[in-house]
Order: sequence, then C-alpha cells, then structure tokens
Amino acid sequence: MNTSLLLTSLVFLPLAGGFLLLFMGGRAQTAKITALAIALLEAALACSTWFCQGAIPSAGAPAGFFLYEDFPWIEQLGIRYILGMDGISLLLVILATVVTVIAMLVSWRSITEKITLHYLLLLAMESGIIGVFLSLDLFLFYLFWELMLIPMFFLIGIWGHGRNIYSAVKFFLYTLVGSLLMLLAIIALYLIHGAQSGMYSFSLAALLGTHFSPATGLWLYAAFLLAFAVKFPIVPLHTWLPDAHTDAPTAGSVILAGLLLKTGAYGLIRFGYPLFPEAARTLTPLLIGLAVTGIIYASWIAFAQKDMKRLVAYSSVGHMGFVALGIAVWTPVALSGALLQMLNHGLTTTALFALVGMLDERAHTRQIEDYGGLWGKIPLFSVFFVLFAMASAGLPGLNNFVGEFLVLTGSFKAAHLATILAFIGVILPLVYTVRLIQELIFQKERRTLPLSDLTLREMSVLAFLALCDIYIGMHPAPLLDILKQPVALLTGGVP
Amino acid sequence: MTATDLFIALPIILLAVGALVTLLVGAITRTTNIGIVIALAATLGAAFWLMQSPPTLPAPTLGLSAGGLSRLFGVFFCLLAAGVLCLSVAYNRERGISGEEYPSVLLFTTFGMLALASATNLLTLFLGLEAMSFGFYILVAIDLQRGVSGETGLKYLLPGALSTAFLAFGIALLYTVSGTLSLHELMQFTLTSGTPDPIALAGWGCLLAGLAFKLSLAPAHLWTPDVYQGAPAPVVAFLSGGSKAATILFLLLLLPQAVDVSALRIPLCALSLFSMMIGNCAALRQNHVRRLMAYSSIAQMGYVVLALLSGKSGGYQAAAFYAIAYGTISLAAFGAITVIERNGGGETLDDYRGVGSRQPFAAGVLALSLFALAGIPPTAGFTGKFLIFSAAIRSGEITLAVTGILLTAVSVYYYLRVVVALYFNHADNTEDTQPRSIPTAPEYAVLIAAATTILILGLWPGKLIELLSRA
Amino acid sequence: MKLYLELIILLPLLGGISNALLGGRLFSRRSSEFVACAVIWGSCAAALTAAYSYRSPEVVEIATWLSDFDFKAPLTLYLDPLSLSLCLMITFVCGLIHLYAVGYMRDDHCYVRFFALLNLFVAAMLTLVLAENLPLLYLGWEGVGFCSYALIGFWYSDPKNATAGRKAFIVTRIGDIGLGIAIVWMFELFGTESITRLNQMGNLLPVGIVTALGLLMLLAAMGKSAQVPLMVWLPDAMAGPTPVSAQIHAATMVTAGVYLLMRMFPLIGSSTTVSAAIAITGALTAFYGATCAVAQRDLKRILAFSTISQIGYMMLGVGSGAITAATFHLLVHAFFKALLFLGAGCVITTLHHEQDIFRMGGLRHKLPGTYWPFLAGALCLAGLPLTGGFFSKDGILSAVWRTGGMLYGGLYLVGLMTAFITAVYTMRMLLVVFGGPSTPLSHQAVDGADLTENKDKRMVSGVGPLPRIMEWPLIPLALLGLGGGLLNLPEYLGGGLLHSFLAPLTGHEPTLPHATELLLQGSAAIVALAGTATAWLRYGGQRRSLRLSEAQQPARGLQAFLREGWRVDQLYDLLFVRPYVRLATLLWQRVDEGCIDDNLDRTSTQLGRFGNMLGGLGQGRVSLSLTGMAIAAALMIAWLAWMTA
Amino acid sequence: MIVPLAHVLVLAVILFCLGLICTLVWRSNVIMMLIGIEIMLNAAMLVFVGGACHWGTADGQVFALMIMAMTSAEVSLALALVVYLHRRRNTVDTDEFRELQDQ
Repeated sequence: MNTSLLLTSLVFLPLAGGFLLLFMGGRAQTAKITALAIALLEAALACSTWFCQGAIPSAGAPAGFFLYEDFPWIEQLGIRYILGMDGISLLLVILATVVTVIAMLVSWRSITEKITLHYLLLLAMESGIIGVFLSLDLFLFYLFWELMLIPMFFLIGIWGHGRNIYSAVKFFLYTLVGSLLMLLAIIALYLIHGAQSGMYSFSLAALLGTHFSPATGLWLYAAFLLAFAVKFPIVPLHTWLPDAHTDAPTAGSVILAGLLLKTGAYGLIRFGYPLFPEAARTLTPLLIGLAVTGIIYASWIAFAQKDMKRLVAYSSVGHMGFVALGIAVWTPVALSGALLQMLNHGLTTTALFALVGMLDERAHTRQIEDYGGLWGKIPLFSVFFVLFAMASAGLPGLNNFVGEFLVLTGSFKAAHLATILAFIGVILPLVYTVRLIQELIFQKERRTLPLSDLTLREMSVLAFLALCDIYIGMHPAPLLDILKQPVALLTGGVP
Repeated sequence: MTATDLFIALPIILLAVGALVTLLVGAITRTTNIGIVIALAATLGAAFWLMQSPPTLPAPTLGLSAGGLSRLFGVFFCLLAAGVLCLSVAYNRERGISGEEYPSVLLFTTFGMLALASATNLLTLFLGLEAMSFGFYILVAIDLQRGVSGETGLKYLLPGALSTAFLAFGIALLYTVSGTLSLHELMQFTLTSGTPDPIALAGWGCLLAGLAFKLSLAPAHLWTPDVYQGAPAPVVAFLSGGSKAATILFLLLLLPQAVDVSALRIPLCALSLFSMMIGNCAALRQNHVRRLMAYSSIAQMGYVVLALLSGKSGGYQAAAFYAIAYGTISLAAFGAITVIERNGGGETLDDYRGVGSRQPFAAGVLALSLFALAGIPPTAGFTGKFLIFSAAIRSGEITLAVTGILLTAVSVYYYLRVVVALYFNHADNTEDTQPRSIPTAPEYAVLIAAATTILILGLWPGKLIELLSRA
Repeated sequence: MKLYLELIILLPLLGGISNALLGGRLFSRRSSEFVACAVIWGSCAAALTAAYSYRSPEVVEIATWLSDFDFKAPLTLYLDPLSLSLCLMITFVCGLIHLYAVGYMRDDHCYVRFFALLNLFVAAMLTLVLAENLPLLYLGWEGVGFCSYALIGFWYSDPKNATAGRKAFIVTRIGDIGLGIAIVWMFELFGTESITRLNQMGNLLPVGIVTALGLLMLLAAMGKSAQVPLMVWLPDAMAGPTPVSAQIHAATMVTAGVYLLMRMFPLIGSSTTVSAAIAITGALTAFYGATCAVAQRDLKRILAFSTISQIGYMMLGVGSGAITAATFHLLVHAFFKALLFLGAGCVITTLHHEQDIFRMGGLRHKLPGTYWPFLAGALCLAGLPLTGGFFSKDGILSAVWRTGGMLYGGLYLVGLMTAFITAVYTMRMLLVVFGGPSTPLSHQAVDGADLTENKDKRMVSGVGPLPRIMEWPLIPLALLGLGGGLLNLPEYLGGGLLHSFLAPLTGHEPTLPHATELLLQGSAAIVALAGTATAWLRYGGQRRSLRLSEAQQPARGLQAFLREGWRVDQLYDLLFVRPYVRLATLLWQRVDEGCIDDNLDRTSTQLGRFGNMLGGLGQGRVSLSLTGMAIAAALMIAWLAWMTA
Repeated sequence: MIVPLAHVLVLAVILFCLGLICTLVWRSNVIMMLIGIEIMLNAAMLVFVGGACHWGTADGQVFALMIMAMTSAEVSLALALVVYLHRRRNTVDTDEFRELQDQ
C-alpha cells in the first residue's frame, strides 16, 4: 500500500468533505447522508492505518513513527508540514473518527435547523482534532489546536440551549488564554533552539534536544502546561467544562468529552513532557496534587448535581484526573494506563452523553428529579445506561477499570500518598453513579414523560460502544501492545 | 526629469492624472459610474505598473525611489483603493453619495499614499502623508446627507491638523539637528548610538505624537471611534486599512535607517501598552459595531508598535506584514459591514442579530476577518501576530509580549460578541421585515479576494515574508 | 483440566449473557429458566470432574488480560484444595438455589433480568474463587458486588430496595479501597500479582509492611463479609428476593472476604498483629451479629444478623490460623444458611410476603415440607451436638483455644458466649415461626411497620400452595448441613477429610490432645443446649403467646438498641453520609461556582466596566481628543528630555 | 546668521506652545482653534527657516513653502467645514458636536 499521503488525507478528508457540503445548502437530507458517508470513510481510513504498523517509515522519521510525512511549508520561518503517526496517535485518531461518526448519529434527528452547517462543523472539527493528533511540528500543531476551537464554539452557540452563548464564549476564552501563552512559549522555544543550533525549526524532533536554564524551562513548561491543563481540564481550571457540556447540543458534548479533552492530555504527553523533562519533573508534585484533588473534588461535586449533563461533565473532570495522574508520574505503566484511560473515557463518556441526550431529546428536560423508574418504561435504554454508568464507575471487566487500575499501579511507586487518595477517589464515582442510576432508572416514575425506547440507530450506536467497552475491559492487550513502543520511547521504559 | 524619474513616478502621475480626469469627466457628463470606472482603471494601472516594473535605483532628481518596500506597499495601496472603489459603488448609490468628487478624492488619497511609499526624503514623505490626510478629511465627511458627517469631518480634521503641526515641528527640529532631509542621513544623525541630541529627541517626540494620531495610538486615539462611526463604511475600510498602513510605512522608512533606536524604546513601549490596553478593554462592552472595530484597530496598532519597538530582530518585517495583513482584514471587515449596512441595516450589535442567516456571505466574511483580528489561525492576523511576538521575544520584550498576548485573549471576547450576534442570537421577527440584501458582483469580488488573501497570508505567508525581508 | 476450569466459569457466564440478550425475545420463560439452571449444574458437573481429576494444585492460563510492561495480570485460574472445595460448594448450592428460584419467581415477569444476574453472579463468584492473581480476583470481587447491588434492588420501584442495594455497593466498595491499595502495593513490592508467588514471598518483607498489607486486606474483607464496622449493609440487603439473600448474602459472596484472607494467609499470616486483628474483628462481629439477631422480628433480618455473626466465627478461625476450621465452617454454613434462607423464603411466600415472625405461627403443621429441613438448619445454626454446625463451630473454637494467650482466651469466651446467644435466637425464631397454634395473618398495627415493606407489589396475592420445586432443594441442603460434620471429623473420630485435603495448603495444623478436644466440645455442647433451653423457657409452649402479646408494644431500651443494630446506621448517617451530602453541595455552590467561577465572572465584569470607563474618556469632544494628543506629546518629550538630562 | 539658532528655536517653541494652548483652550470657537494650529505650523516654519539658515541649505525653506501651501489648503477645507457646521447647528462651538460618542 502506498502510504505516502495517507496522513494528509486523514487530516483533510473531513475538511474537504465539509466544503462539499457547502454546495448542498438547501438539501439537508443529502448533506446529512453525505456527511455521514464521509465520516465513515474517514473512520475506515483511520482503521486502515492499523495495518500500516509494520510499514517502513520514510527517512527521517523519529523512532516509533510508522507513518511520517515531512514537507517544507513556510521555509522562511523554518516551519514544516510534518505529520507522523505512532501507536498513541493511531489509537486517538481512530477514537476521533469513531466518536465523530457517533456524534453525527446521535444528533441525527435532534438537529432541525441549519442541518448542513451542523454537519459541516462536525467534519471541520474532526479535521482539526486529527490534525492535533498527528502534527509533529509545533506551528502546525498550534494551528490545528486553535482550529478545532472554532467549530465547537459554533456548535455550542448555535445549537446549544440554556446559557449557551455564555458557555460558548467562556469555553473559547478559557481555552484561548491558555493556548496563547503556549504560543509565546512555542515562539520562545523556537528562538532558543535556533540560537543554540543555528537552525530555526518548529519540528518536534529538532526541538527535543534543546537545553534551557532551569528557570526558562520552567516558565516555558508552565505555559504549555497551562494550555493543556485548561483543555484537560485540571482543577481549578475546569469551570468552563460543566457549562460548556451542559449547554452544548448532544453532538457537541460528545465531541467535547470524547475528543477535545483528550487533546490536552495528548499535548502534554507528546510535547509538554518530552520537551521539558527537567521542568516537568520539577512540577510533577504540583501536577500530581492537582490531579488527585481533581479526582476527589470533581467526583464529590458531581454528587450534588441536579442536571444530568452537569453530573456527567463533572464526572469527566474526575476521570480525566486519573489521566493527569498517570501522565504526571510518567512511568511506563501509568502512562500507558493514562493513554488507555483517555480512550476509555472517550468511549464511556461519549456513551453517557449520548444517553443523556437521548433522554433530553424525548422529554426535553435534563433534571434528574423529573425522571424515575425508567427501567419499567424503557428497559433497553436502562440496560445501556447502567452498563455505561458502571463502566464509568470503574467496574472491573469494563474498560475504565483497566485504565484506572494501570494508572494507579504505575503511580503507586512514584507517589504513595497520592495513589492512596486516588483510590479513595475511585469510590466517589460509584457514589454518584449509583445515585444517578437509582433516581433515573429505579424508583417510580415521577412525572409522566413522553419516553420511547431506543430506535435502531440509537441502539446500534450504543451497542457498538458497549462492545468496545467490554472488549477493552476484557482484552486490552492489543491496545496496550500498540502503546508499548511509543510509551517506552517516551518514558525510557523497557517494552 | 530623466526617463528613470518618469519610470518611477509613472504610477503616481497616473493616479494624479486619473484624479484630474475623473473630475473633468464628471464635469462633462453626468453618467453615474464613469468616474469610478476611470478611477478603477487608474488604480489598477498603477498597481500593474508597479508589479511588472523591475526594481530600479532611486530617482536622481525627484525624491522618489522604487525599492522593494515601496513597490510592495504601492501595489497594496492601489489594490486597496480599487477594492474600496468597488465596494463604494452600491453603497454610495444607496446612500446618495453621487458625483465625481468621491472617486477623484479617493484617487488623490491614493496618490498621497503612493508618494509616501516611494519617498526618499522627509519632504516627500511629509507631503505624501499630508496629501493622503487631505483626501481623508474630505472623504470622511463626504456623505453630507448624513447629519453626523460634519461632526465626523471636524473630529478628523482638527486633530489631524494638530498632528500635522506636531509632525511639521518635529521634522523641523530634526532638520535643524541634522541639516538634511534625506531619510538615511537624517536618521544617522538624529538617532545615533549613545545619547542623542536633545533637540533631535524633542523632534522625535513631536513626530511620534503626530504619528500617534494617524495610527490612533492611545492617548491620541480618541477620534477613532467617532470617525469610524460617522464616516461612510467604504471610507472607513480605506482609512483603517490604507492610512494606517501608510503611517506604518512612514515609520518603516525612517526607523530601520537609524543607528540605535533604543532612545525611543520607552515612549514606544508606553504607546504600545496603552493602545493595547485601552483599545481592547474599551471594546469589551461596545455595542456599536463600528466603534468596536475602531477600538480594535487602536489595539491592533498597539501590536504594530510592539513590532516596531523590536525592529532589529525582525520587527520591521513583522510590522510591514501586519500593516498589509491588517489592511486586508480591514477591507474584508468593513467590506462586509458595508454590505450589511446597505439598505439601512443597523449598526449596533442588536441590529446584527440573525445577519448570519440573512446575509450568510457577508456575515461569513465578517466572521472570518474577526477571527483574523483575534489572531486565530490560519489567518493573516495569526501570522502577523506570530511574527510580531516572535520579534518581541527575540528582542527581549517579554513583559510586553505577555501583556500583549493576554490582552489578545481579552480581545477575543468582543470579537466573539459580534460573531455571537451574527450567528447565535436569532432576530425577533426581523427575518421577514428586512429585505435580503444580496451583495453586488463588485462587492462579491472584493470580499472574496480579501478573504482569500487573509487565508493565503495565514497558510502560505512565505512569499510575502520573503519579499519583506528582501526589501 | 483447563477445559473443566474454563467451563466452570464460562457456563454461568454464557448462561447469563444468553439470557440477557435473548431472554424474553427468543427464549420462552421455560427455556430461560432451563438455561439458567442448566448452566449452573453444568458448571457443577465440571467442578466435580475437576475434583475427580484433581491431583495437585494447578495453574491454568487461559488468556492475557492486563499486560503492560512488567505488569502482568493474565486470566489465570488456580485450582487448589481451597478453591476446589469452594467451587464445589458454590456450584452445588447455587444450583439448588437456582432451582428454588424458578419456583420463587414464577409470578414475576422480570425473570429474565433475575436469572441473567444470578448466573452472572455465579460466574463472577467462581472467578473470584479461582483467580490466580489479585487483579483477576478483584474482577470477580467487584463483579459479585455489582450483581449483588443489582439484585438487592431487583424490585427497583420501591426506593427502599434501591437504596439498600446502593448502600451495599458503596459500603463494600469502601472496603475495596483496601484491597486495591494492597494490590498495587504488592505489585510495587514484589513485581508480581500472582497469588501463588506472592504467598511464597511473605517472609521476604519486614513485618511492618506485611502487617499493613494484612490490615488493608482485612479492610476489604470487612466490607465484603460484613464485618464490624462495615457490616451495616447486610441487614438492609435483605430487601432483595429471598433466593438472592440465600445465594449471595448467606452462602457465597459474603464469605468472599474470609476467602480472601484464607487465600492470602501464607503472606499475611506471618504477622501476629494481623492475625489478632482478624480474630478480634471476627469475635466482635460474631458477638454483635448474635446480639442483634436476638432482638429482630423480621425473619430475614434475623438470618442476616446471624450470617454476620457466623462469618465472624470464620474470621475468628482465620485469625487463629485455623484455615481448615474456617473453611469447614464456611462450607457447612453455606449449606445450612442457604437452607434457612430458602426455608424462610418458603414461609414468607406462603404468608404473602409477611416477614414479621410475631405474625406467624403454627407453620409446623401447615408447611411440614419446610418445617423439617428448616429445623435441621436451625439445629446446625444453634450448634447442637452432632450437627455439621456443631463440629465446624467447635473446630474454630478449639483453634482459638489452641492459640492460647490472654487475647485468644478472651476471644474464646466471647465465642462461647456468642454460641449461647446463637442458640437462643435460633430457637426463638424456630419456636415463634413454627410453634404455637396456627393463626391467621393478623394485621394489627404493630411496632415496626417497616417490616412489611418488602412486599412485591406486582406479585399476585393469594398464592396457592407452595410449588414443589421450592421445597425439595431444602432436603439435600438439610442433609448436608446435618451430616456436614462428616466432612471433617475431629481427630479422635478418625481425623477429618477436609483436614487432610487442605493439608498441602495449610501445612500441618497442630491438633489438640483428644481429651482437651472432647472437653471443649462438651462445653460447646452444653452452651448450645443451655441456649436452647433458655429459648424454650421463654418461647416454648404457652409462653409463646405471652411473648406475642408483648411484641405488640413498641420496643424499648436494650431491645430497641439491639433491634436497630446498635444504632450504627444512625451513627454513620450522622458521621459520614450527611456531611458528605452537605459538603458536596457546599463544594459545588460555594467553592466551584461561588468562588472559582464567580471570581472569574466578576473579573471579567470589572474589566468590562473598566473598558467602558476608558471608552467614555473622549466624551465625544474634539477638544479632549486634541488634549489627548497634546498629553501624548508632552509625556514623550518630557520622558526624552529627562532621559538625556 | 545674525540670530543664533538657539534663539530661533526658543522663539519657535514659545510660538508652538502658544498655538497649542490656544487650540486646547479656545474650544468654543473652531476658528480660534484653527488659528492656534496655524500658529503652531508657523512655529515649525520658523524652525525650518532657521535651520536652513544654520546649515546653509535650501531644503528647509522649501519645506516651509510647502507647509504654507499645505496650510492654506487645509484652512480652506476647514473653513468650508465650519461654514457647513454653522449652517446646520448655528454654532461653532466644537463641544456642541457630540452626537458621536460612547453610549
């Protein structure tokens, strides 16, 4: 297979497809189907890269990257167009394509106005996110990093509900503040490296060996960390997330939780730690502390929520705390656990948001107190709900457990106390999860709501996610194997 | 006057002649658009001439040259003028601005800009700047049917005249110190290494104060929102894009020649900081779109000053790039505003509600230019900011750079407010009452061209950067 | 062997999954029930075959599971005497209970969910028992927890049931923190999660760490096995259908904690502190459970507290290092407690879900098929001589005695006292429920109206005679309970089967001289008989009706204290639950929104106001505009002048 | 040169300041403000002429001439505007024109 432009087509296929949609302004149905077809094609393309793992990368590819594209772009500034795929990117790209398809499917009926635009934005978003996961040039990375904000902003703003404008703007500003400082840091890094080596470049591979004075390294890393921590989100920079999630349309929530949050973690793994190893080590205790605080704090707050989406949003913050912990300690097991946890969180939370969205779509309320006794009314829905809720609470045998457990195993050596606290944090999700299940699924119906059980479309989406959850929960070995090499390269572990 | 002189001066002459011809033709026939057509021909002709002509030595007798920078900016000014002319056709028709004086004055203004761009001595430079300002004094007040036009004119003219006085006095002082008006020598004498002559510094102070007005730098910025609000939209596009770029060019022709500009660092810092802060903060709650854009332009000029401040480490290229980028974005933004405001559409954010669905094209271009102003990639605005901050960091202006970038983040808020108004807020029942105004073909052309340029400068800025670093 | 082990777990799992997916749609009710029971019996058969072909402990790796760098936790099963005997017990008892459940659930239309979960539970439980490494054990551990949660709240429409399930899940999960930490810690210490290898490495570590590990596992066991102080969930868990109580909350799951400690005993047993802690916990719990059971009037709650108490005995046995005795008691207890629960289920079903023992009576004649097996179970529970319960309990007590010392001496006395109370409450239950004249159900207003809440509203009232299928599983259980002693006869009667079977695992456990053994058994027998006599004196014959009329009065003083389980629930509510809920709201509204978010919003508002002020500077006056420029010039010139000066 | 350059400069600065003050203070009459600006420009011209004398080049004088020409154009424009404004609002007080301002 000729893989020379595979990555480029991965990145730009959705965008090109989006442009195609532009010419279908009026014919919403056609646009919808076209968009779905493009997303499916993209997913197929992403999955096909699975089989490229054995491919011999082009010359100049850093170790671990089996697909690699490097072209000059803005030569005057030493900016190159570098895309590369290693195990980490591979999994995340596949996740991105899958979640996009799911986002399209779950909003199939609920979006009634500006349908074409909605799907166009979803596709554009996909391009941006995949770009983030693949770029190995910091300038290119930053470009995609910012690019993915805009579609999300519109998604929340146009199709959201409640205080959607407030939330959209808050989301945009919050993330932008972080990333603008990162831009400065990127520039500084570029200049420092250029001054040292005489070769000005934004390529990650070139920048890796840059030396800093401790203070400089610390400041630069802090800027990177800030950008990623906002996306993560790490407490106390998380307050945009509950708002954004609550007010976003279902597809928006799905993508936000499933993908956007992952970019922060990914950035930290791909750029933050490798570029500034010493600074990262200095700030590790801080990151660990914040991660554990986040796990407990967010899970605790989630218990008090009255709005289902808000609850899931806070739970997201808590779960991403595990990812943060895994990254912070930077041991092979913890890091691969964190990566797997990203994937798991992507699948599980996506499902939960989809489920909440389905309820909202039917009954037009997200207040927990309006529901009750769903098991009697919509058993199929309830089965899936319990399954994903349990996955999210970390029931062994389902996917989240694997990630969390590996993170905790890996981090125990590095941070005893934090891990013990995190273990306490493991129980808190259960507390709010069983509360949610009880109030929603169990008990008696509290209000007569027009509820109907899952349609075939919804069921196939959920069944797919459920299979993924169980598969990863029971047989994570293939995924862990893929992660092994890149993680070993990053952490210096022995695969 | 030698052939070389003529060669260099031809575009300028073309514009001047064009202006006169337009006036004459206007006097002869009353055909509506003939003036605009002639003006368009003149600008495009000049642009074409500048583009195809090879670089030459400075003109021996005239104070003119056709170096890389001047040709680049010359082309830019001409194209900008052409764009504004295209935008004006429909706008003027609907606002009742008729007559030949509009295209004629516009050409004259362009003439001033072009003269400024190719100046080699301060006299030409000054005259070019003044010629341009003259044009704008007239242009901003040309819509006499509008009640506020007179006030707009007054608010531009009086500070403008004052700034001219400052400029003239500053130049006079510099001349007194150096004894020459030639740019290069003057700069060598007035901004030497070590402690420069106090009189020269006083001259620079006056000069900068005068230019601060033209660039609408705080605290000489107060006219900006009022004039942006009162003037016809295409004129604002020209004012915002052209006059600012010309003023930046004025500084770009001077400062790089200096031996050491560190004496001016603190004043420039202050101007930059105040402008960024006041511009960005004052726009936050602004409900009038044009005023908002005015404050935004104040802030943007603050960034340019930041670039000029760190000139030697790439700041001059950054400033030049940003001037062009900002000009293009202004053209796109005010072009879109022109289209939106035609047919008596409102000017406040409330009036902009639902425009995204009523006028998707104009709203799209406006949104794009707003994102560009906010510095979101992949737009010209991002590349410009990137270059500016690179230069700032390279020259060690870390504090200012961090402040600037944080203020950029603040600025995003008000740009988003416009986007929010365009797309998120649904107008209440205005869907049916307001007519759908469809952009005319020239407007389409200009907006598409500007938007494309914004994106191209965002994605492939290499060519322009190369041109600038060679100039 | 690999096949057998796989089948043991896979059959229930497949049964559960196929029931969940196909039940109700593809399967008829009969086939659902058939599948559910068949897979368990199939599993039982596989376990028997495995037992038959068992030669020595075996490790079977089925597949990889978690495997990352040096961390390995494959799906590996471990068959040794301990796990084998538990497997046999579990599959057999669960098989009987499944059959019973067919009858019990015959009018419930949610049978698919019920059987699927019941099957899944068995699969998880067997995974727990057979797991060779700790993460896999944890998988089963949590799996049974989930099934228990879902089954306690099976009749979900009543919030009380759902709350009970939730409570069970959360409280046991609190204990699991200990297990989780122990697992990752042991990985850090030894670099392996394999139970067999860990057990060989106990002596490599300083005692302090072993103690810590042991205490962590004890915490886990406390949660799962409802030991003090995490015992609060088990009485409430009786909200579930009776077969669930029998299977999960009596015979199998609740003994998982004991199993864990036994499994890891080679590692943690080297710390005397841990042993003592286990023993104290066990004794305390045994005493607590027994005292509470005395005052209960809900049939199932009596049994629940009795379960707590009996598991306390097992813990006491583990704490005394008597793995054999503990296993023995575990097995026998599983038989007779399942029997008692099933019997109670029969009673309750017959009485239209009446659970208050003081409204029962005369059932001896009405339900002879239930009465006799129930009597057998009660005798076992009371520890009357020659029953299985007698021997197994005595084994533990003599092990405690054998350990000697102040502490264990005291614990022995506590154990003996508990044995007495056990006999009392068992006989009380028996006499009140089955004795006396047959009274029609009366519906007087009595204290403890909450006892009737477990009625399933969807059950058709007026159930006919008890289905046969509910009564006959009692018989094998009764036989096993009574004859359970044969499994592990005392030394003087020729030595125990179980003892020699478990010997490779436990090493050679010291035995007492026959005379002492006999003496101890004699005292245990006397205590049990004394308890029975006491109960007879209070509840036997005519005095029964006296007690019945006394029961009309609300409970007071000690009785109320005991009935409410020493009021631990209220205490926990005050100490943990309410602060947690309050703090959650507080954190959300005051900290998250009130502090972090609000400050940001306020900052932006201030910035906007500041901007407005800046924007208002010009006031629209030209003159100010000119002034601004003049100020700019003046400032700049002033600065430049100052700089040159 | 008879007058030393310093004297010329001092005079010019004084003139410039006077003009500036006039412009800033006399806000009730546009004409007076324009006159103030003219005075400032005259100060500039004075410096040019003085400088030209000092250096013995003609550049400064040319510049001064140009300023004169420019000034006249500017004033004519300004006066036209004043007339227009006066016709509309019947006043030449600049601060009366405050329609355009932040709300």
